[in-house]
Amino acid sequence: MTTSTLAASHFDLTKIDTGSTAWVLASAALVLLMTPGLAFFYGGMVRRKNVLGMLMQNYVVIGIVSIVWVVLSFSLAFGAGNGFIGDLHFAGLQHMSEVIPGYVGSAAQTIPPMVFVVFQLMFAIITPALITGSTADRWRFAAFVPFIVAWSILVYGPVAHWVFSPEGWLFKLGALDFAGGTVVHINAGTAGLAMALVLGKRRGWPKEQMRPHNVPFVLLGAGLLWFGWFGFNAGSALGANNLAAYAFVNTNTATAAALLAWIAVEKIRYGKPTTLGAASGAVAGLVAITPAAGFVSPVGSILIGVLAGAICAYAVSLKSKFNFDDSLDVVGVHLIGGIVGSLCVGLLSTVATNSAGTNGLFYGGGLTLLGKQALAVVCVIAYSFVMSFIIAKVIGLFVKNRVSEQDEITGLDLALHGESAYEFGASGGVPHRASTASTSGSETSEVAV
Amino acid sequence: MTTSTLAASHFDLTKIDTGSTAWVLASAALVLLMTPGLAFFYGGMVRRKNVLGMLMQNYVVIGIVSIVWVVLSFSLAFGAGNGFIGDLHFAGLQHMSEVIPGYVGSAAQTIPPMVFVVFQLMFAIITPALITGSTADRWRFAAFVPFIVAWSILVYGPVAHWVFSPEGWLFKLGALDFAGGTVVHINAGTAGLAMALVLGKRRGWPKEQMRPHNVPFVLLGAGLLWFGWFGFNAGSALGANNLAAYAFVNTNTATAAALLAWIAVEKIRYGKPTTLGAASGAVAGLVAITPAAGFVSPVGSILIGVLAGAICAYAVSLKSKFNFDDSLDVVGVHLIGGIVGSLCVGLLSTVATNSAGTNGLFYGGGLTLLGKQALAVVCVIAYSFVMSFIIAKVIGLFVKNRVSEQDEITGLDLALHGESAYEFGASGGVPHRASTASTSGSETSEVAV
Amino acid sequence: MTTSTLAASHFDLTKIDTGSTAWVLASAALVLLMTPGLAFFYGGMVRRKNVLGMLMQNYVVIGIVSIVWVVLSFSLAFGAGNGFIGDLHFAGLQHMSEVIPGYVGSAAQTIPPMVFVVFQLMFAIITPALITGSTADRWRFAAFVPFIVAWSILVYGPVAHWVFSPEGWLFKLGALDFAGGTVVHINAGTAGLAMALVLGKRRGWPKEQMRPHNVPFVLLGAGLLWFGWFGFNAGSALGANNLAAYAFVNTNTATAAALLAWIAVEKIRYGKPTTLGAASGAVAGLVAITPAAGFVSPVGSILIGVLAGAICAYAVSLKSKFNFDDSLDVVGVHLIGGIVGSLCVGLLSTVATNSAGTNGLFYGGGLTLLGKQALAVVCVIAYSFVMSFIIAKVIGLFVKNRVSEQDEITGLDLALHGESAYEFGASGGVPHRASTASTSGSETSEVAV
Amino acid sequence: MRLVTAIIKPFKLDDVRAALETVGVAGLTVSEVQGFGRQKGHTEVYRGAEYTVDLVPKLKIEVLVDDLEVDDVIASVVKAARTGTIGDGKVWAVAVEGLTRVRTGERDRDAL
Amino acid sequence: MRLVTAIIKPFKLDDVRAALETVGVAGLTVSEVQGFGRQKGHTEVYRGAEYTVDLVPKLKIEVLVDDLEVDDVIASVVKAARTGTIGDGKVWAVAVEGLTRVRTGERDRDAL
Amino acid sequence: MRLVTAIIKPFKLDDVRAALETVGVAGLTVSEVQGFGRQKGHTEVYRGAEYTVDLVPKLKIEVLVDDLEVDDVIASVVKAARTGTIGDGKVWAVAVEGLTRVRTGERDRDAL
Ligand SMILES: Nc1ncnc2c1ncn2[C@@H]1O[C@H](COP(=O)(O)OP(=O)(O)O)[C@@H](O)[C@H]1O
Ligand SMILES: Nc1ncnc2c1ncn2[C@@H]1O[C@H](COP(=O)(O)OP(=O)(O)O)[C@@H](O)[C@H]1O
Ligand SMILES: Nc1ncnc2c1ncn2[C@@H]1O[C@H](COP(=O)(O)OP(=O)(O)O)[C@@H](O)[C@H]1O
Repeated sequence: MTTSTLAASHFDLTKIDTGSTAWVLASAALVLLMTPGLAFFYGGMVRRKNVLGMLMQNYVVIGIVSIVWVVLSFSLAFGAGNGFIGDLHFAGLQHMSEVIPGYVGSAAQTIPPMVFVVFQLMFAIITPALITGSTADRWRFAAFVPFIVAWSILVYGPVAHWVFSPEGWLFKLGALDFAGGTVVHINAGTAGLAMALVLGKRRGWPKEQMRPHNVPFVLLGAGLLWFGWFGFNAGSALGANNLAAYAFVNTNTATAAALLAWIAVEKIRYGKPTTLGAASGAVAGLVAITPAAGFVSPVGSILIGVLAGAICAYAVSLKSKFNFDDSLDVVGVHLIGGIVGSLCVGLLSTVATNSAGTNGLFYGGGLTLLGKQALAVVCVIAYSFVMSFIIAKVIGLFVKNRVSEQDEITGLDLALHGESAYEFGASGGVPHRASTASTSGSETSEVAV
Repeated sequence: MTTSTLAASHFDLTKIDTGSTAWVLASAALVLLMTPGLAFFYGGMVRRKNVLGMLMQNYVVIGIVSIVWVVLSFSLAFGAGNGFIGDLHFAGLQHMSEVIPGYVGSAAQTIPPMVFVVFQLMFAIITPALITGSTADRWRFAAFVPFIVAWSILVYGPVAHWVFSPEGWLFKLGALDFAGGTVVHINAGTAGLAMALVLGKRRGWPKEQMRPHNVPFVLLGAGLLWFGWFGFNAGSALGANNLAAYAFVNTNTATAAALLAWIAVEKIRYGKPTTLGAASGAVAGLVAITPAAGFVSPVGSILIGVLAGAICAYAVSLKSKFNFDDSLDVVGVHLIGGIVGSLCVGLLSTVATNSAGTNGLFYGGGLTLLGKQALAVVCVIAYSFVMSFIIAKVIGLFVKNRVSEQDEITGLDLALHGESAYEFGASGGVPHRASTASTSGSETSEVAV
Repeated sequence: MTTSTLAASHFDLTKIDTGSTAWVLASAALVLLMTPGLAFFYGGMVRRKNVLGMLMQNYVVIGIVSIVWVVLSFSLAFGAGNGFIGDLHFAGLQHMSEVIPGYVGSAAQTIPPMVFVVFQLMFAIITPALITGSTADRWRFAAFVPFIVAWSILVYGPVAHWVFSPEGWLFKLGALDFAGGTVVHINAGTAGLAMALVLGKRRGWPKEQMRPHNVPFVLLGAGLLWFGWFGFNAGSALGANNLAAYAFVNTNTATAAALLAWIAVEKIRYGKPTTLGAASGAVAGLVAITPAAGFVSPVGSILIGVLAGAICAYAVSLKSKFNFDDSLDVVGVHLIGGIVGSLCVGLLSTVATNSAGTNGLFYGGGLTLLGKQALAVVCVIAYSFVMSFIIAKVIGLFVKNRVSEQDEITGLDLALHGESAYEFGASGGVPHRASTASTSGSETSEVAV
Repeated sequence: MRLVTAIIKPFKLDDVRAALETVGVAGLTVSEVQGFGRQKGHTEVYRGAEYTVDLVPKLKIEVLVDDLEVDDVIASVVKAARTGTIGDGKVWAVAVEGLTRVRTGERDRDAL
Repeated sequence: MRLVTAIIKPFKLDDVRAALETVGVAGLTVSEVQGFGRQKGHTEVYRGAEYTVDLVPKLKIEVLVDDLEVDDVIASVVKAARTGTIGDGKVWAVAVEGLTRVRTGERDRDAL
Repeated sequence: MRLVTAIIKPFKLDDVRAALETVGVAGLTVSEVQGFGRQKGHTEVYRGAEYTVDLVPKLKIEVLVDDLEVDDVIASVVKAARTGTIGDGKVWAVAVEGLTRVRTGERDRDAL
């Protein structure tokens, strides 16, 4: 039957599996939490004067993408269309009583289409949010907002269609991406690279080392990311089943292995394992296992984790070598980690874990799958880089992409948002006179007499 | 059949839907997390010297209401009784093997009654917790505790019965409140207004502007609230089904729209969008969609979000105009946002989303539903205001409702709880001599020699 | 049929209950979050210079145990083996298509074995993490890592086997532990005591009082723990059913009661209820209800909560009396709380809540159950104490268990991990010259000119 | 030139600033300090452990003034900072040489 | 001996330190202060409530020097701290007696 | 009157306070400062980026004393603050005029 007839076929709600629906709903909530988690992971790493700017960008991404997705980009990603982009059949979430194109036969969904919509939305949110790490402390908010809108439509939508939609050309080709190694991490990592180049280096980098202002926030974010990622990966099984269980176990195992690998590298290179390194290693592991979670064995996931943790621990030094200011290492962790994971699928994928998958090189599948994985990686990198670059340049024609030097010195919090993050001082802070303040001390007391 | 026979009928546990049970259990956990989330949303907004006072009130509310609910107020809310208040049949959670009155026929629950008890408990917890925002920095703990006990029994219980229980008069009338626009937000917002009036203004307000001491905490709280709210709204479908999916999508969409609307208003009024505004807008959207989540379409939810975000962004200025110190804008966000949402149900409700619902004005349902919604709003406001006021005044006969001026200057943390929130100083803090400290430096070292 | 044949029997995946699978998967995620929650609960209590050291230990525990569990200790805990320890049948997660030994007949699992593996993993993670509270500020990281590896294998694995595995001798004896009162809390509390003795007191303790550096973090951690604990206890029903609902309600009720009891004791003893006390009481309640959640009635859970809150509020003073530095009260809260809960099962257990349980003393069950509970408590304490002590001493032969005096003065963050947690100062901090910094001010600006 | 230094209660800052403006003082420098003296500190309790904080938060205000103005300035600060309760603080002056405005290099009076 | 005190813009710290090294100053003490003067502060807005911060973050640098070096030190600090914009700050000196190095008890010049 | 100022290692505060009490000093003012001198700072590493902190946390203690007591006070502070390791700090005195107690207006000795 043809795509169109597929698209037209009615989804029988009486056939849904409530257990699977419960799990994917819970997973969608978990993945939503990842973006605030990311905001703190990043926000703790920037200097104190820029923390609100970082939080703002991430929360606003949730706002923007949530609207764009229901209005347009869900349909571009999962509408039938052609192999490269979906159609507008589902724009504004019309026709949600129909089967989502391609999910037929053994791939038929057992959850209401609306659950799939909102679960996939959360992926569309976190992907552009990841970019904000490479551009920290200098992206003008007025340029950031249109970029996110355009990028969600022109980059995320199509790439998600290629890889995730059964109608997409990479999906049909047989490239495997369980939860978004290419669509989410390589895509965002590449866009992060492009934006780091477009915006240029932070003032003072690398001469001035910019120390994280709140490392506990980084760990808090990492903890929320780890937690949410179970929804991201195990939820991608789209059901409460054994595959979800494997994805869950693999996700946790790879993350643990990567955490240990990263701090081991630090111990060797610098003599001390760091808390920031532990958090970074965990995220690197989560990134790398994302495309593989539902295809490899637990032992395979350990291997992926060790590779990702160790390689990324070195990769974060690339920016100094090549002198581009990927401020919070989106390239080093998400692009590199995503590549490691996507290629490892070509090596470690086994039908023993997922009968719908393919065996990789180490399981007698030969080089075919590895080749497809490599092709997917290359295509997503190329498309994402070029498009991100173009979008930023076009926006640059209308508004400056980068904040003024003065605003950068002042910090984004005050310069762009008119706020300061903390009121902390040895004695609880020097009391400030309010614009309308009287001069009566009794009305401006801040500290006990 | 009569209420009594209903109340008597045995609930057949073998008929429960495990998927729905899983989803509502998960939702209950999500809603529990909202109160700590709220504690940080509020706690970050107060001055440093009052943050623990705020956290304390919120955590203690969880403690108090959790006990009151199982002992008494669940039965008042969902026991058969009459249209105005339930009976004591379920007091102490007796008879939990029976069907909860009114949930019969097409409304029959597919989850164990105990799951319903604990899910509804979480609503009973967060409602009084919301009040603490309007009363920040001045409510005496010794007066706060009895207020919460009394309010849970005398205000929350009855109002929940009217609106949520199939035995309640507003429910029977046909007023629609999917997850608590009236019961939770209007109810708490009104009580917040009453308490702000009873307690009076914070010392120095409005002359002295009191700046949030920790804006990242506000964002953390907003993130946890957003996350937990999926349980609040989508869990209110009481099942893992298509309705839950719509409630989930609508919740997220309205929240996103409100976030963007609020910062857009800020951009227009003050030239800069703020992080606090983004967090506030998100909460305003969550509030407004609460009564509507399971009745409107995704497009309708965008409209509700935009209205809530924009209206509340203006509403927070009312307190200056009318000169009442609703410290953290419980009125501006929860009362106003709750009214916006509840009335919008009368306009945008559609049976296409919820066959058990009614069409609103824009869907050919005429003014009937809108009228019922308005009636529900008015009745809840009136009852909540009068009762909250009376409860506070009666408590005032025994203990002072407000802290002493000295304690207010000192701050609640130190004055009421004998603690200070942070030990931060440029050099890690001046080391303090402990009560029992020797004078040997080696025993009081705080910083590397 | 014999254990071996059991172990050999194939698990029929087509018979799984998706709702139960969804709930246990969600629960596993919730329990994972508890360890980051614990990290903040503890991290906020230590001095500023040691917060990263604390976070690091907790996150690294997640890393280590996640690997050890899949490779070895799951099999030791749940493999058939004998009554004292499991075999290596499941090492490396082989044979996961088989039924886990002992879960047959009415105890047959309705979730995929892999779900059980990962759910139980989360318990194996948080247990050693709990130890870090008693050893705060002085445990050498190089000694901590091997200790956790060895302890997971030699202590957690066997004890979990005794109590949780249907093949374990205490399980077969009929001792009841719903979610880990003995396996998790008494076990960790005892190990904490042993380690506090091995490491000795913090420099300056008790003369120098060490004040929590960030009380809001303590509350944040407590909130995340409370949230995650629903997965811990209600998830232990291994299904989305009425038993899970009771465990959920009991968990929340006991926690609330303990929170109120603890601050009531503070009010009486010191005149002021504290925020730290509220958080501590909540955790004490969570600990005590853990073994009982699925065996007692809601009214029974109130009793357990009150006892745990009040007793632990006094128990935290024991360390001063007996002069051992259980820095963050792992003994006072987890060991004592665990004992309270485990013994209360012997009093309050009722088949009305759990038909698979036994009636306790107050329900006509006589002293039998209480005796078994007491035996389980004693055996776990004895084994855990001796083994923990031996492991630490053996490690001590190769590396020092305790940091140097100089490192302790400097603080773990800087001394062990080369980091500092916060960059806070009245004016956003004195800008520091970076190792490679030029002397051009324009490149080292930290604050607006 | 003289440098007048005052240790005051933090919430008195605005009063002192206002008073200084009335006697024509254009600028000042504030720092957060902690004081020890007659004024008692406070006690905190964490899980039963008493914790005495005997240092009290204060603000230190430094004002560069012309020699002739010293007495007026001290007097006005004393007046503005006074609450009459223990812990109000101290004020004193120190002789200053070579005062220079960084921006212009102006010296002494002109540097104010 | 003299104590040279400078109020400067925080981001100028490294320049000033570098300049002081060139004139042979071995050590200094820095503290975070907030200044009030010609330089404007800034305004923040929270939920529509305006909040004016008119104190500006500054750093206070204290340098103990030999009497003979005072002028050089002041001059080099002024030079290094200057941006030419309002708020660059002040520098001044005060006479010091009995300077002692805690570690050795050395006095005056030897204490530097 | 004299103002004795001491830069010390933070953990020495209690020793110094105790020593001052023994020589009859009733009060003092403490501020957190950061010092640069012979004592080395430390290095931190974040994702491989080295970060050198060469400022060392110190406390600054200011004590107003009667002229006659200056030497005793300096001596006792030096004694109490000494660890014998680099970075112990400095102590010095400055002449003070017009010391006034805000609460009472008492001057000089009476203001202590
Ligand atoms: N001898 C002193 N040297 C320096 N500062 C002092 C001295 N005595 C008091 N102070 C400062 O003045 C503040 C107020 O002094 P205190 O004795 O408490 O009250 P009062 O000024 O009313 O006598 C103290 O907190 C401290 O900062
Ligand atoms: N009279 C004064 N006494 C003490 N400090 C002063 C005085 N005037 C200015 N300052 C300090 O110098 C800083 C810069 O002064 P300001 O008047 O803003 O600019 P400029 O030094 O360029 O004239 C102020 O922020 C304050 O810290
Ligand atoms: N010339 C100076 N001017 C002002 N403060 C100084 C000077 N030299 C040293 N200090 C202060 O004294 C502290 C200790 O000095 P340092 O040279 O490190 O050790 P020591 O005092 O043992 O020689 C420094 O951290 C700094 O705060």
